[in-house]
Amino acid sequence: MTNSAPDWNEIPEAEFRATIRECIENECPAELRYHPYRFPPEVTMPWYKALHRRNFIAPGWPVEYGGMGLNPSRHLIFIEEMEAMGTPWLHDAGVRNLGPAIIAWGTEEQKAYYLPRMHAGEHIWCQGYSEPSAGSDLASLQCDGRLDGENVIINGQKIWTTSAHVATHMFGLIRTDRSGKKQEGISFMLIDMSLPGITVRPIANLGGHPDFCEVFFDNVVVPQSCILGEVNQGWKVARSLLGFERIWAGSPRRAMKVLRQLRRELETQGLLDDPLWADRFAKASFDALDAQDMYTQFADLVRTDGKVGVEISALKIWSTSIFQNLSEMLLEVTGSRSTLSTSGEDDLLAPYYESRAPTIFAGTNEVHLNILARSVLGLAKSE
Amino acid sequence: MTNSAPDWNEIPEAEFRATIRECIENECPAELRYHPYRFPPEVTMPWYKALHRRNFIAPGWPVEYGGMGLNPSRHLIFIEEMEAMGTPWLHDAGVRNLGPAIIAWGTEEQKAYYLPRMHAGEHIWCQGYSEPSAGSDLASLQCDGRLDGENVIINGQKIWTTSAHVATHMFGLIRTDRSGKKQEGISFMLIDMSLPGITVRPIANLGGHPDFCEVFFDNVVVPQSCILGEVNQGWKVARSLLGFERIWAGSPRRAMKVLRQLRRELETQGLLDDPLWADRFAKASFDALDAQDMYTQFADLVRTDGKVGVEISALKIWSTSIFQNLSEMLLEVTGSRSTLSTSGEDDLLAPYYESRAPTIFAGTNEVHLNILARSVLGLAKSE
Amino acid sequence: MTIVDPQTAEMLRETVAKHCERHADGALIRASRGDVPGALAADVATMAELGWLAVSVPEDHGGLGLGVSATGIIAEGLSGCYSSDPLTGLFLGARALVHAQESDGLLAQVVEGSATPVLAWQENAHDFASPLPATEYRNGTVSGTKRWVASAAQASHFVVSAREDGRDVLVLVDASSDGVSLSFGTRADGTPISELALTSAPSTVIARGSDATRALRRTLDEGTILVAAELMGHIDRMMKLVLEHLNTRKQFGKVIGSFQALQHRASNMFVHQRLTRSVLTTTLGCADLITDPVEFGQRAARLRARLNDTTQLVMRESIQLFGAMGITDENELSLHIKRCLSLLGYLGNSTEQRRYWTALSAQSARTGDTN
Amino acid sequence: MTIVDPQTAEMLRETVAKHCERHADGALIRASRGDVPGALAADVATMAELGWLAVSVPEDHGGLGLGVSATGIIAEGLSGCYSSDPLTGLFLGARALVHAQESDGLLAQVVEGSATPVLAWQENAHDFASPLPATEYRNGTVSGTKRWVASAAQASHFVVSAREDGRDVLVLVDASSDGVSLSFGTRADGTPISELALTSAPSTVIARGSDATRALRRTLDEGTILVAAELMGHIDRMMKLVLEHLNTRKQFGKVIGSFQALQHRASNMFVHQRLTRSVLTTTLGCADLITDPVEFGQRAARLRARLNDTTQLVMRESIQLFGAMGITDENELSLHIKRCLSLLGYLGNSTEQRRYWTALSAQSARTGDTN
Repeated sequence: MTNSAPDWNEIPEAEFRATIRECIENECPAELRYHPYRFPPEVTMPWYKALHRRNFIAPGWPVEYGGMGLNPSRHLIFIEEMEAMGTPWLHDAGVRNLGPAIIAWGTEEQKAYYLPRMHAGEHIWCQGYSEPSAGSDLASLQCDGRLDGENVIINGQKIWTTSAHVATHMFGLIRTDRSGKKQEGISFMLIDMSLPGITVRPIANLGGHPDFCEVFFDNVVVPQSCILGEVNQGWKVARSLLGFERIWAGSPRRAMKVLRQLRRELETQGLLDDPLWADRFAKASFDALDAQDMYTQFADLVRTDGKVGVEISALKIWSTSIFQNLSEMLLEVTGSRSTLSTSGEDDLLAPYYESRAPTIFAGTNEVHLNILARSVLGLAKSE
Repeated sequence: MTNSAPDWNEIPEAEFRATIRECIENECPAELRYHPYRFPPEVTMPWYKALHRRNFIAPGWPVEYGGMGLNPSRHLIFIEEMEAMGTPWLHDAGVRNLGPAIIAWGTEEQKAYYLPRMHAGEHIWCQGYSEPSAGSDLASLQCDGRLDGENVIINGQKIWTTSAHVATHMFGLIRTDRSGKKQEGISFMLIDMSLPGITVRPIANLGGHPDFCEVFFDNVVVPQSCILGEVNQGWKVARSLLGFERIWAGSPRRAMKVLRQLRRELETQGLLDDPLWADRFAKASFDALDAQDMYTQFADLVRTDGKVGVEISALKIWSTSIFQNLSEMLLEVTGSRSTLSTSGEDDLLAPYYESRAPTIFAGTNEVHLNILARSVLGLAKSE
Repeated sequence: MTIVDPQTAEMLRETVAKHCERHADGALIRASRGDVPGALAADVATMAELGWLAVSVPEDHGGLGLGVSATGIIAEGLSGCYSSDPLTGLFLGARALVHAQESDGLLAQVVEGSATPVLAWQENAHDFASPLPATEYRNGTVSGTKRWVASAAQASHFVVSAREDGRDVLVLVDASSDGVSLSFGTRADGTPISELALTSAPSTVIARGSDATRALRRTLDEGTILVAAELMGHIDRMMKLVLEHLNTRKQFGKVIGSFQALQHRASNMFVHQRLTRSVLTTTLGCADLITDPVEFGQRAARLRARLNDTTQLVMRESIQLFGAMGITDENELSLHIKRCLSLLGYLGNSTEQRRYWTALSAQSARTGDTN
Repeated sequence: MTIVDPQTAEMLRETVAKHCERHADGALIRASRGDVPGALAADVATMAELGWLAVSVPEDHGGLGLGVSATGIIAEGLSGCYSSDPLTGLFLGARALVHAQESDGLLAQVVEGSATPVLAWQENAHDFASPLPATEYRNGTVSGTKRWVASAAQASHFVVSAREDGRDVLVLVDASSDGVSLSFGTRADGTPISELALTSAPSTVIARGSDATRALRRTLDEGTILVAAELMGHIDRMMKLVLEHLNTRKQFGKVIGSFQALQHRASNMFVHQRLTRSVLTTTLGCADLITDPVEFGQRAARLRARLNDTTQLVMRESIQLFGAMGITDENELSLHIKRCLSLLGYLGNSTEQRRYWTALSAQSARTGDTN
């Protein structure tokens, strides 16, 4: 890691943007760009490695850990430039999601071991939360971890584990104590997927891609040093991480991507001046641009206060909903072409398929509506 | 009442329509037509009387009671012609709503006394169901009727009683027994509003008109012969009447009226060919015309089976919702003109105000959604 | 043309339901994606045997003399096989011949399944409201490219819309002729859809000028009604799956269908489903009797727009209410979703239907009547 | 121009809140409907005294040199009086002078409240996106009819948009001049709005050609932001009333706010409220610093469209969740509803804002940049 980087928050915006663009142009091959789905990690690894070399892989991390230390508005610009040039969706749950949690909760040993390896793309992480009977009601998870000397013996199952079939590691919630309330007795564990007793079954998603998996644990032995935070206190770690995840889950970047695709369509069809489509496009643009205003505000709050308030559910609900609306509008404007399965940049169905998951994952939008009603609006519990 | 009328269901449609139009042209003065709000009864009484004379006042009643005996499609045409020519909204809850209930449940004496008088406009009826603590939860009504020999002594209050300030009679639900379940012990009573102890306070609605009232009962003595159906069995009578009311409440006639106003606006502004407004207008038209298809089907079912299934809640929800949507679209298409309070046919705010009540009255749309979930979709009770 | 009587309707409904019970095969559909001809609800021989190809052929050609009212019942029912293919493709071909009053014996073969004409009319993605082919007919041959040709793999003939000296014509092309070449794309549901390249292909004119224009328009309007009928079937089936899910899936210790917020969502879906059913029933109950092209086109457009809109709503809400299960390819819901995605933009999406309806309104305003 | 600093902003907010606590008077508003000048949040003297008229006047004219960012705070707060009148009317007049760089001392009088110029720009119901006045200026007099002139009853002068030899001009007319006549209509909230008839009224040109065009455009865009800010206040207050109602009204033996279906409705309203608040905060936080007219116009248009759409949603849902109480004129909610109805179509409704935004996009595409 080089230490000679400029202060990315201080250099002029134009220069900052130019730096990112230069990096993409030189390091991200054209065949990786503007692809609607996620490539397998080996395909995108050269690009990942390049970001790693330049210390661009973890823009939100502090500089001392190889991050760029970007403030939220710069972070947004970073994402904006990446999206505008169609850089591929990476397997970066580690740097994006787990990294900040390790920085906050990890022991020095954990930091020293995990952070550089996820930074380098040597470890690919997946998140193991959901179980067949613990979806919206996550706290009722059952996947069993028996404390046994230095180790934890894991038995049970996870499901909807994104990218488990290509991950080297999983950060997961494991029930290590059944004596207390259901939020208690859960540990946040860092699990090597190559351990004996782990079986992964990919599940095809609507787009026909193996995006998420079932993961089965059969007497998997994990050392207790792989618990992040304290044993049985995993819920706390997971909740703190939810903050970051919810900012990410509420980002309008995916809606913005469809908006650009929509605009290209209208331009190609000569409909930008058609009063009907101009009105619909303006409305769609407002929906996405307004989401950006909201996103920036929440991101600013996170930076200022260091925490995300419950109001952020509103951002997640809005951004994921408009992603769906825009994907449906794209089908409408393309008429009979919308019925065809194609691939690459012209894939009109991909946004439709891709936009179905975000309203369900990271807490269904219905769960977030409950949260708002209870915690923000102060309405009485519904039972 | 004349008995020489043709069979209105059999004569050719064109002739039927012409007959109605002729009646309107000759009997309904221009100054009464295309008025957005309800006139006081004395203003519309000459027109009411004319309909009475021609036996056109109760189109849905059997011929033997002075009705036209119209089948649903003819009944729709009847309403369509009336609406198209802007005939005023009458105080006709009696003939429209109570009449069929008296025909179904009344004693010969009740039929002989009430039917001709409401037919002639001599009695003007209002419906007294809601109370301050019994809105959506109607069965919990408290207005007290103590059985006392031949009489019932009424004490308590009704609210949201449409037209109580101009009505001569109220058909109301009165609690005459408190020993059983809350749906039991209610009697359906026909109450003369001129009785001592009745006080009426009009409540101004959003449009500034005294459309509904509070009605207070202070030791009002009503003979038991004014109970329709059996004592304590009023819920059954009210439910049977709900069928008629729900067909009426689900009629798209009000949405159609706004659709026509919208069309006039677009025509005047030269926007019928504008791609944006043409698309919106087509969508609005589909919403209303589709509602007519649904309405006709339900009306047919009523005629065939003699009863309304619970599915009819769908019609009520749809027709009242699109009435609101159309009223909002009318504001949008009229730009700055929409901000002005005017009167008569050009009143742009009237549809907005008028469309707020139907989603609340005759069972809030939320109550109807509950009914559908429970009784049509078979979902489990929510507590 | 007459409207199907209740007894025949019921018989059709039962036959189709039985067929679906026996032949619905999600695994086969998944395995056949991208193949030609791909999974079918029934092959041509079976459809002929069941009498489904005879339904919309006039009696003097050996058919049943019914129309879209009866075929709509079959299309709706075949949603139980997750697709009605190749019913709609064959219907369009046969109806084009009927409306063009073609009479040299081909329709009799349609009834038997020995001739399978298919309509090739579309060239651009947004042709539905006002098709104006670039395909040219001259001196017995036709040249041009047609796209979104459904069931082309089954076609014995193509009924092709073209222009001759600036006027519409409908011509008949033998599928095995020189100058006829097919290529296949894949739809959202994995079934093929074709591009038909015609290079001086030998052809016979079956309708000219306003006769051709009228015949094509009526055929397309009927086709869009048929698609609407199939969509209704998918809506009902998606609703059924969702309600089953709501009544069985538990979270927070109770079935999720007991949560009032989800109940209202389901009820709202039902409101649209019920509305849509009314419009379909009304339309199928009168369509074949309507002779005025404006009235027919407007009814069809309004019906189809409603079906499309409700389908979109039910797809979106079904997936959401299913939760993570809803976004896998492994459940039954996904088969309906993908079929619907293949149909929504076929023969006119909602926006196109509204544009078409508006154009007809303007046309009718010019000639006097409205609505 | 500078952006209001947090301290000043807070001070303004508090002053306005205190003012509303003392002066909000629903009964007076109901009693004054149809009157001229009708109920006001504060009269001109009070507004001047509180410094509200000085806020947006440049410092070299004795003002505070702030702009729409600070005035927006006042407008939003005055929703606590159910209306901000005559703030917006006076703001528009003053800002037109500012942007026209009028400098003969009138702005100094604005600060004191001794001059109250009001903008008269609109002639037709849909002028917002591209106003093109029919009003004519020639040789020192102006003739034409202006409509939807807010706060005309308070006007000492009118800033009038007109055409001179086919070019835009802004002219100043003394309200007491010959040839100036006012008539009053009533808005949904019962307050007056005026038609201004000018018949060869003596007038002074304050800006010509592109200067006039630019000054008017900037003023209108600022005005629409101010309306947006007031709407935000009404949204928050309607939400507050609804939540109070949900937490107190009982049906079926429990507070209706405990019904999950209603909770989701309320939460959905909150999603829109929160989104809208973000857009407003972002806009007020940068508006006065934006010099590019395309960027400014697009920001203003997007903000206003969001405010209008959310207001419509919150009005509709508030009334519904209030039940029968929601459709009476007797509760506090109705005062906000009626004020919103008076504002939604003033200075551009959503459709007009989107059209304006689109036109700016096209303009910006022509000159190079997008968004």
